[in-house]
Formats: sequence, C-alpha cells, structure tokens
Amino acid sequence: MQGPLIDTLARQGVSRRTFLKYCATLASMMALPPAAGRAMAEAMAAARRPSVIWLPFQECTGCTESFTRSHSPTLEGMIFDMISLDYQETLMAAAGHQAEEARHTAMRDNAGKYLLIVDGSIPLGVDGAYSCIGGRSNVDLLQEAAAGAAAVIAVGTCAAYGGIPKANPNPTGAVSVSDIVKDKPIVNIPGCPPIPVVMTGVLAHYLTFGSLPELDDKGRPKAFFGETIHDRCYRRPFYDQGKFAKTFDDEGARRGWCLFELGCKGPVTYNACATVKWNGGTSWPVESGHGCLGCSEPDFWDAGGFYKALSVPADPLGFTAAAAMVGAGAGVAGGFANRAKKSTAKKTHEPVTLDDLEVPK
Amino acid sequence: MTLDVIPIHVANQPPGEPGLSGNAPPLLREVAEQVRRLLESGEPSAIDLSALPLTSADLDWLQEKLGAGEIAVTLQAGGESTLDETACPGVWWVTHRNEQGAVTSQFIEVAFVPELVKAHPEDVAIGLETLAFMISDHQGDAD
Amino acid sequence: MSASLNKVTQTLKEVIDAPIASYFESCVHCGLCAEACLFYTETGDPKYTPIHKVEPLRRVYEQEYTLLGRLMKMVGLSKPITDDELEQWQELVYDSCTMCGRCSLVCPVGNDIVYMIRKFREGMAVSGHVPDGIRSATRRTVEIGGPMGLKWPAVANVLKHAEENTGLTIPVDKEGADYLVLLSSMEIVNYPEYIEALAKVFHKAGISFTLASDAFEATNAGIQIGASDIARVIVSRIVDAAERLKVKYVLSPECGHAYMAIRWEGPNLIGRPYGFKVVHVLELLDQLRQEGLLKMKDTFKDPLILHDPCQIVRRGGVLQAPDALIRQVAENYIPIADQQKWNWCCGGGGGASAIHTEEAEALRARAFGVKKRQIEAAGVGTVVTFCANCRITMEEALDHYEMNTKLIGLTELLAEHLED
Amino acid sequence: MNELQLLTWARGPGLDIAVGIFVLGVLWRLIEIYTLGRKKDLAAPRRAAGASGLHTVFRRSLAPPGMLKRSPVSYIGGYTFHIGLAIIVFLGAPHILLISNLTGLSWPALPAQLIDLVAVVTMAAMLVMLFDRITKPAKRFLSTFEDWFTWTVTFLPVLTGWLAVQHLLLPYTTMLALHILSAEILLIVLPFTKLFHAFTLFGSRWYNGSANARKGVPV
Repeated sequence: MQGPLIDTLARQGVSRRTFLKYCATLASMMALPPAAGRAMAEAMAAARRPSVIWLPFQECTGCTESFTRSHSPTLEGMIFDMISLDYQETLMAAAGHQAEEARHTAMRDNAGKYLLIVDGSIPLGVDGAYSCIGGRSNVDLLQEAAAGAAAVIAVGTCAAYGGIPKANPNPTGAVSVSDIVKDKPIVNIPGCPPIPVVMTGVLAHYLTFGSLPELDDKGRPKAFFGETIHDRCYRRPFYDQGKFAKTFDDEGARRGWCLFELGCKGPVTYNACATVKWNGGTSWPVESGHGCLGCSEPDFWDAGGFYKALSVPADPLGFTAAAAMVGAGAGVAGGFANRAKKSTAKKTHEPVTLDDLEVPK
Repeated sequence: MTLDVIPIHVANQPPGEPGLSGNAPPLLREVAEQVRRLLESGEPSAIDLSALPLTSADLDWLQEKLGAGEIAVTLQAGGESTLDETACPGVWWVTHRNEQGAVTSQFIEVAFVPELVKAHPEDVAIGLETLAFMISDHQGDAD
Repeated sequence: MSASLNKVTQTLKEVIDAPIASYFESCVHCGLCAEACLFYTETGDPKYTPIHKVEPLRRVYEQEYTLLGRLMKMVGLSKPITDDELEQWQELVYDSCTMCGRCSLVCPVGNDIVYMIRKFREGMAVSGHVPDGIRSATRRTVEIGGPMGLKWPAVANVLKHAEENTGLTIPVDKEGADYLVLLSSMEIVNYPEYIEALAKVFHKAGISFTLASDAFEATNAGIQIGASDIARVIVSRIVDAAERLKVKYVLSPECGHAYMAIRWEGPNLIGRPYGFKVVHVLELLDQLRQEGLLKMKDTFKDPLILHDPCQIVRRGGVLQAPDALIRQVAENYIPIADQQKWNWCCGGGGGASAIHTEEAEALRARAFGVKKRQIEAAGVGTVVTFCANCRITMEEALDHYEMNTKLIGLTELLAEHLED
Repeated sequence: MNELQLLTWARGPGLDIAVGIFVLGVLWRLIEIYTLGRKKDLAAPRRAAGASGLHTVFRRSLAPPGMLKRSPVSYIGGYTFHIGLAIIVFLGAPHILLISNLTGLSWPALPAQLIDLVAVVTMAAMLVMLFDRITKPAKRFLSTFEDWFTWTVTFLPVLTGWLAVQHLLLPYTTMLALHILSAEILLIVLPFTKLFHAFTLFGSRWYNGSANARKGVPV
C-alpha cells in the first residue's frame, strides 16, 4: 500500500473528480483560496502516504469512533486513505506481540518521518501506573514514540488538554501531550470528540505543503478554531435581540431562540461545529436544541456546569452568609467602640470658657 | 414518522428574512475583473462563496443577476455537483453537494471550461487502456 | 499632641454623629457645592469649595470613628491634624463661610454642609482658632451683655426716646405679658426705628408685651463662634427671663442668627424644650396681616427688591411671611430670581461681619458682587431686608462700591405706612 | 492558568470572594456609620408641605434651580453615566441572569445592540466627567487619588464588557474573564471608597431633609 494516494483511492472506487471535489471543499473549509484546492489535489494525488502511529492512552475511543463512523467515502473518511496507518490498536488486526512488533518496525523504518497521533490523556500519578500497554506506562510509550516523530497530532480534548481524566479531582494525575512532549511540533485537535474533517485538513495541509497549518495560542489550527461557536451560530440574532429559551421545553426553545441562559458555552468555545456540523452536515448540538458544552476548550468539564449560563456564578456562593455575619459583627463592634469613645469624650468634657477661645500659646 | 411530526421547529432564520447585506454587488466587479484576466492571459480563477459573509438573499440576488446560460453540467461523484454556465459565458456557478444532498461548498468559477469538467490525462490514458481491452476482447470474440 | 489639639479632637469626637459620618461617606468630590457658595463664585478660588472647609473634621472622623481609619492611625499611615493646619483653616471656616447653608441645598448626595461647619467650629473655638472680631464680640456678650458692649442704661435711654417719639409706653420686666421682645444691639444702636415700629404695631393690635432688663439682647455670638457651652450661657438669660416673666411668646427681632440661636438651637443648648414659643417678628406681623390687624394707610412707591436673610428664611423656615408682607406695603416690589430659600447671602453672616481684618473685609466686598448684580439687574434704588446684620454688611458694601442704594428694614417700612 | 480557567475562577471563587467582601463591607460600614447616632432635636418643629426626609431623598435627584446652567457638564454627564450604568447593569440580559441567579428576581432584558449603544454613551459621559474633573478648578482641587482610582474602577467593567461583546483587543473568553474580574474589583472597593455613596446618599439626603423639615424648609 505504498503507491501514490490517487491509486489507493481509485482502488476504492473514488474517482479523481470526487477527490478534486473534496479538495475544493476542504480548501474552502480551511479558508484557503480556491486555487489551493487544486494545488492540494495535485500534490496529494501524487503524494506518498506518510506512516502514522496512533497511540491511545486514557481515552474512551470516542475520537476513533468519530473518524471511523462515516460509511461512505466522505471527507472525514478520507483520513484513512491519506495515511499509512501502521499502528492503531482499535483498528488493526494484529494484537499483542504482533502489534508491538508493527509499531517498532514503523518507528524504525520511518524514524524522524512518521506522524504520531495521540488520543487520550497521559496519567502521571503512581509513576504512570494508571494506564499501561504491554506493561509499559503511557508516558513511557509517548516519550519513546515522540522521539522519532516528525510531528505529533493530539486528537481530542484529552490528548490536547487533559480532558475529562484531568477534571477535578484528577485522580490519575492526567496531563496533555504538550505537557510531556516539548521538542516536537504539536497540533491540537480538541473536541469531545473532535470534528473529523479538521484532522483531514491538517493531514492535507501536511501532505500538500509539507508543514503544519497555522496554529492559535492553544496549538489549534486557526482555520477551524479561529472563531467562537457563538459568532458563527445561526441562533446568534436571537442573542442580540435578547430572546432566550428559559427551559428546554418552553416557547423560546420551540422557536429556536438562543440557548445562552440554558448554559450554552458557545461564546467562549472556539470550534467549527456551527459551520461544518456533524454527521455529514446533518446537524450540530445547538441546532438539535442543546447548548454547546465547550468540549474543545481546556478544562471544559470544570467550567461551572453545563447548564449554568456564563454570567452566573460557577459555584454556589459560599461566603456570603458568613461574610454578612462578619460584616455585621465588625459593624456592631465598631459601633460599640465608637459609642464608647464618644461617651468618654462627653464624660470628660470640660465646659468651654472664654479663655479657651484665646489663641493657644 | 417524519421529522415534521416532532413539535420542535428550528427556525434557521430569524423571523423576517434578513435582507441583502450589501456584500453581493461588489462581487460582480470582482467577477468582471476575473473575466478580463481570463480573456487577456487565459488564467482561470474562482471565488469561494462560502468563505464570504453572504446571506442567502445575497446568493439569490447574485444568482439571479448572473442568470442562466446554455450549459448545465451535472457531476455524480460523492454526491451531486452542478456546474452551470451563467448568462455571462465563461462564468460558472459551481455547487458541490455531499451524499446527503447538503451543499458543502459553492464557487463562482471563471474559466472557458470548469477544471472539474475536463478529463485528466492520466484518466484518459486509463480510458485508452480500457478501449484497447475492449478492442482486443472484440477481436477475440470475432475470431 | 498639644493640649489645644487634644481639646480639638475631644470636642470633635463629641460632636461627630451619624449625619456627619453619612455626609462624609457620601461626598463624591463633584464640586457642585462650590457653585452654590458666593465665596467661590465671586473669587473663583477653589479653596472656598464648601466641603473642603471641613476637611480637618473629615480626617478626625475617619481616624476616630472608622475601623479602617483607626487601623491606619495605629500603623501611622494617617495624617493627624495639626495646629498649623487649623490656623490655616480658620480663614476658610470663619472669614469665608457665612453659614448661609446654600451649599446644603444643592449637594446632590444630600450633604448638609453647613451643619458640618457648625460642628467643626466647636473644635476650632475650643482651640482658639477663631478670628479676633468674633472672639471679642463673644467676650463682650458674656461679660457685658451684648456683642457691642451695650448695657441696660443705654438701652433704657433708647427706649425712653422711642416712648417720646411714639407717645406709647414700652413696658419693661412686666410679668404676664404675651410677648417678651428681644432686640439686637445693632438695632438698638443703629436702627432704633425698629423699636418704635414694634411699639406701634403692638399698640395697634392690642397685644401686651414687655422687655426684660436682664435679657434684652437676642444675639448669640456663642453660636457664631461655635462654642455651645458659651452659647448656652447666653441663651439661658433669655430662657430664664421668659420663664420668670411668664410670657407666652418670645419675639425674635430682625436679626438672622439671633433667630437661629433662640428658635432652633436654644432648646438643644439647654437640653429641654421651652415652656414658651419663639416667634419671629415677621411671623407675628404676617399673622396680624391675616387677621386684618395690619392695615396700611398708603404704600411705598419706589421700586425695590427684597433681600432674604439666610438664617431667618433658608435656615430658619420663615419662608412665606416676608413676601406677603412686602406685597402689603410696596407698590413696586420686584421679585428676583434667587429668592426665598434660594437667596444669596449678603456676605456677612455667621459672624463674618465681626471680622475686621483687611483680608476679611476685602473678601466680603468681593462676595457682595452677587448681591450687587442682583440690585443692578433689578434696577432698583431700594433694598428691603429684615436682618440688622445683613443690613450693616450691605451698607458697608454699598459704601465700598459707592452705590446709591437705600436699605430699609421690613418692620420699619411696614410701621411707616401703618394706618394711624 | 488558561483563560477558561481564569473565567471559571472569576465566576466561581472570585465572585464568591467579591460578593462576600461586598456584603461584609456594606453591612460593616452601614452599621459603623449609622450607629453613631444623633441627638434628638428639642426645638418645637414647624411643619411645611413637601418638607421631609423622604421628599429630599427624591428631590435631590433633580438639579436645583439654576444649577443646571451653572454646571451643565456635571449634571448632564452625571445623569447620563448614572442612568447608563443602571441600564447596563439592570437591563442587560447576562446581568439580569446573574441577578436572577443570586436573588431569584427576573425581568425582561433590552436588546444587546441597545445595551451596546448605552455602554458607548456611558463611557463617553464618563470620559467627559473625567475631563471635567481635570479641567474644572473646584473639582480638580478636591480630587485625590481615590477619585481617579474609583473612576477607573467604575470605567473598567463598562469598557471590558463592551470590548468583550465587540470582540476587540483580546479573545472573548479572556475579555469576559477580565470583565467579571473588574466588576468584582468594583464590588470589593465599593464599600470602602466614595463609591459607597451609592448606599449612604439615601441616609444623607434623609438626614438633611428631615433636619430642615423640622424647620419647615423643603430642601
């Protein structure tokens, strides 16, 4: 399976025109000029598929599901046509020693050239014992694989930012890929799960231009994570008009009003769901009537509750009653002290005489 | 049971169609510029409509202005695509759909023939091989 | 801390109360009180901004009565008041504040700044940071009986003249009279016509009245200087006399701060309500007018304006009577824009007129600018007022500006035109 | 700490601390101030129509005769920014939601664009007031560090809120966090600075009004 991509595709019944069409759409999604779609198609058709090692750590396989759930040759599904996936536990037929062998072979044969895809966070607690494969800890495996990788792609919020395993109280001491790998380029594709086409875009960019796409300060491709869900949301006009659904079954919810008050995290979530949508462009959470959870943001799990609006307290206020007591106490104490001081001043009052009015000596 | 039975109706547009944003008319100038370039140097170009802040009213307006030409190409490749010539020859309205029929991208392409319509030499070569097979098969049959 | 400073803080600690605390906490430094103060509007000098005049009081409040202030004081972060500072503030608290109370009417957060000045003066007084003029007036009032050093024989002499001029008897120390009539030294010396006018009115209305030989003086330099203990001594003379003579009413004369002292401060100074009522002469006259007992034989023809004395009107509450009375007697009465509770001070209230330093007099002359413009804008040659202190302050100012304006007391004007 | 953590901190512990200090401070200061008490006025009162503490509480909200002309900037600017702040705080949708979350009270919001406009007008008015404080002699003379400080502390929540909504300067999440933090700073300093006039002005007006009402003067 080492020929040009276009041949692989052709064997699967994907015509050149279909491929061109995908590339045009992909370029459009990545906010590249239309001509880039063409260049991408040319470059990729002839490209040799890079070797990819996919390491799963503390994860739920949701990310893999997200990429593999497309039944027909869609944009999302193309990921697997674009690469030579040499190690992926969930997908590969081999198991045990054979699988380990495959990984070692790929790492040796493509040293310095392979792409490392990681999903899941890495537990550091108890020397990484919370998650091991073949008796080796995740952190150990990651460091070994990263050493020979050309670049690392952290797929899903767990790999990118620690995700749910890192949520309070983070029992396993989970961290993200970028907390461990410091000397390789890392692309974060967060989301729980991430949007598959983002991965396609990153790979297409890598194959076409030989480099990683432009990233934001959180290591995410700007093309997909450049704007918030809120800014691209079709319900945005309702926010601006002050029309909000107050419950999931009220008139506002039925009329498709803004879900801000129901806890939508769209305003602080950078992702492309509102434009790319899910399930082949069928729908996306907000369109289905549920607010955004903010799953592509670091620590989204601990951001104050999915059903709490952004402007309300993240935690119930705990100090207020105590503060009121202390304040009242301080006030009353001060008041007593003041009154005592005043009455002392009054008691020690000496009648003012004419002599007091004279200039002090 | 169909979707309309579900009593939740999602309004994709706020009540009262958002009108024209005013972003469409300048595109006509852009198209004209590209057509001029095509005539002068033969260089084709395209405008990615989904990358521009256009309302659906804007798109309708634009499509209506450009009108319909003589050629309408339909491409069946991973969903339907339409490549329609507008009333201005050399200006094509290209719409790509996925297998579910949803629009995935939309372009105005300025070219004598849209790139996607042209057959790729490698594919033509493969076609030639197929033809050669057919001929030899036929000869074999005739023998 | 010097002994005098100690006295200041002790005194201020006594007088600072919830309103003062609330006022200081409310101030947002908007500076609007400056726009209501004639010393600022006429000079443009921001140090005359009313709330600034009580800045040392604010610091004492903060350092003594707020938890944060006390903490700051403990760790030495706060600036204690000093004698030098009070020395410097003397001009702001006495020379350039007539306690007219106009600022208290405009403050958007509702601060009663004149109330704060009054309290602050208590502290200034006990430490001797007071102008010589007011100090000696106070001394004279306590030691001799009146701010001008007037003694009863001289008063008796004036009364005798009045009896001769009017042909009416003026009773003295008569027990059981309805009214105990008080006078101000200034009236006795400068405007004895007032006494004659009053005698005529009482006679006409058939009301019994008396003077008290030991309490003829209504003025109270004690409240001007800000020493309540001294003010109490002075006001007690009147209270004692009124109770001894068993009068129903005490009649406050045409003097602003006298009315403030006897009507509003008196009961609080002696610590109990009076057994008699205090009535301002204009209130009595207006009542007689309403009863039809104040008939005019003719009217005053020259165009005139009315100057409302602050302590009687804005701060005293005699709001309606002056206007009604002046309309009774004057044919060409011209109401002016800032009138009644919105009046502008003559510039000499609150004891200021007793300060005779060069600077104070120059400042008073400047402050009179607002009054001068009022007179000129109305284009009148006559100003009627009902406070002897306003009258003398304005006379000095008119002299200073060489203006040819006539000043008349309202009671006197009414008496002149009273039906025989 | 990333910006979402900052925001979550601001919405969580930060808000808790700020509201706590605010409540503590307000109660403490109010009790401290008003337990100082005052002497009963022993002078026989005079009654007059329209003269009472309550009357003054309301009447002082209007410019006294002639004052608007004397100091138009103070009044027009002052009204504009106070009313503007009130509209933003009490009629902006996210703010109502916060109030409703804390108190259970809720009411309809104004459209976001209108709140936007009000925010701009409010900021303009505040800048004019700042300019006025710098240029007007009496105001300049009275001004201390506290005046510049409280101006800043009041201005920042409006500015950051507006910048956040307009997506200017910093990413929305960061700006929103800064907005909430700046509002928390405002809450914390309010009881301990001149901003406390928001509470004491009612007491002050009432004291002034009732003291003068005894004399029969509606002030």
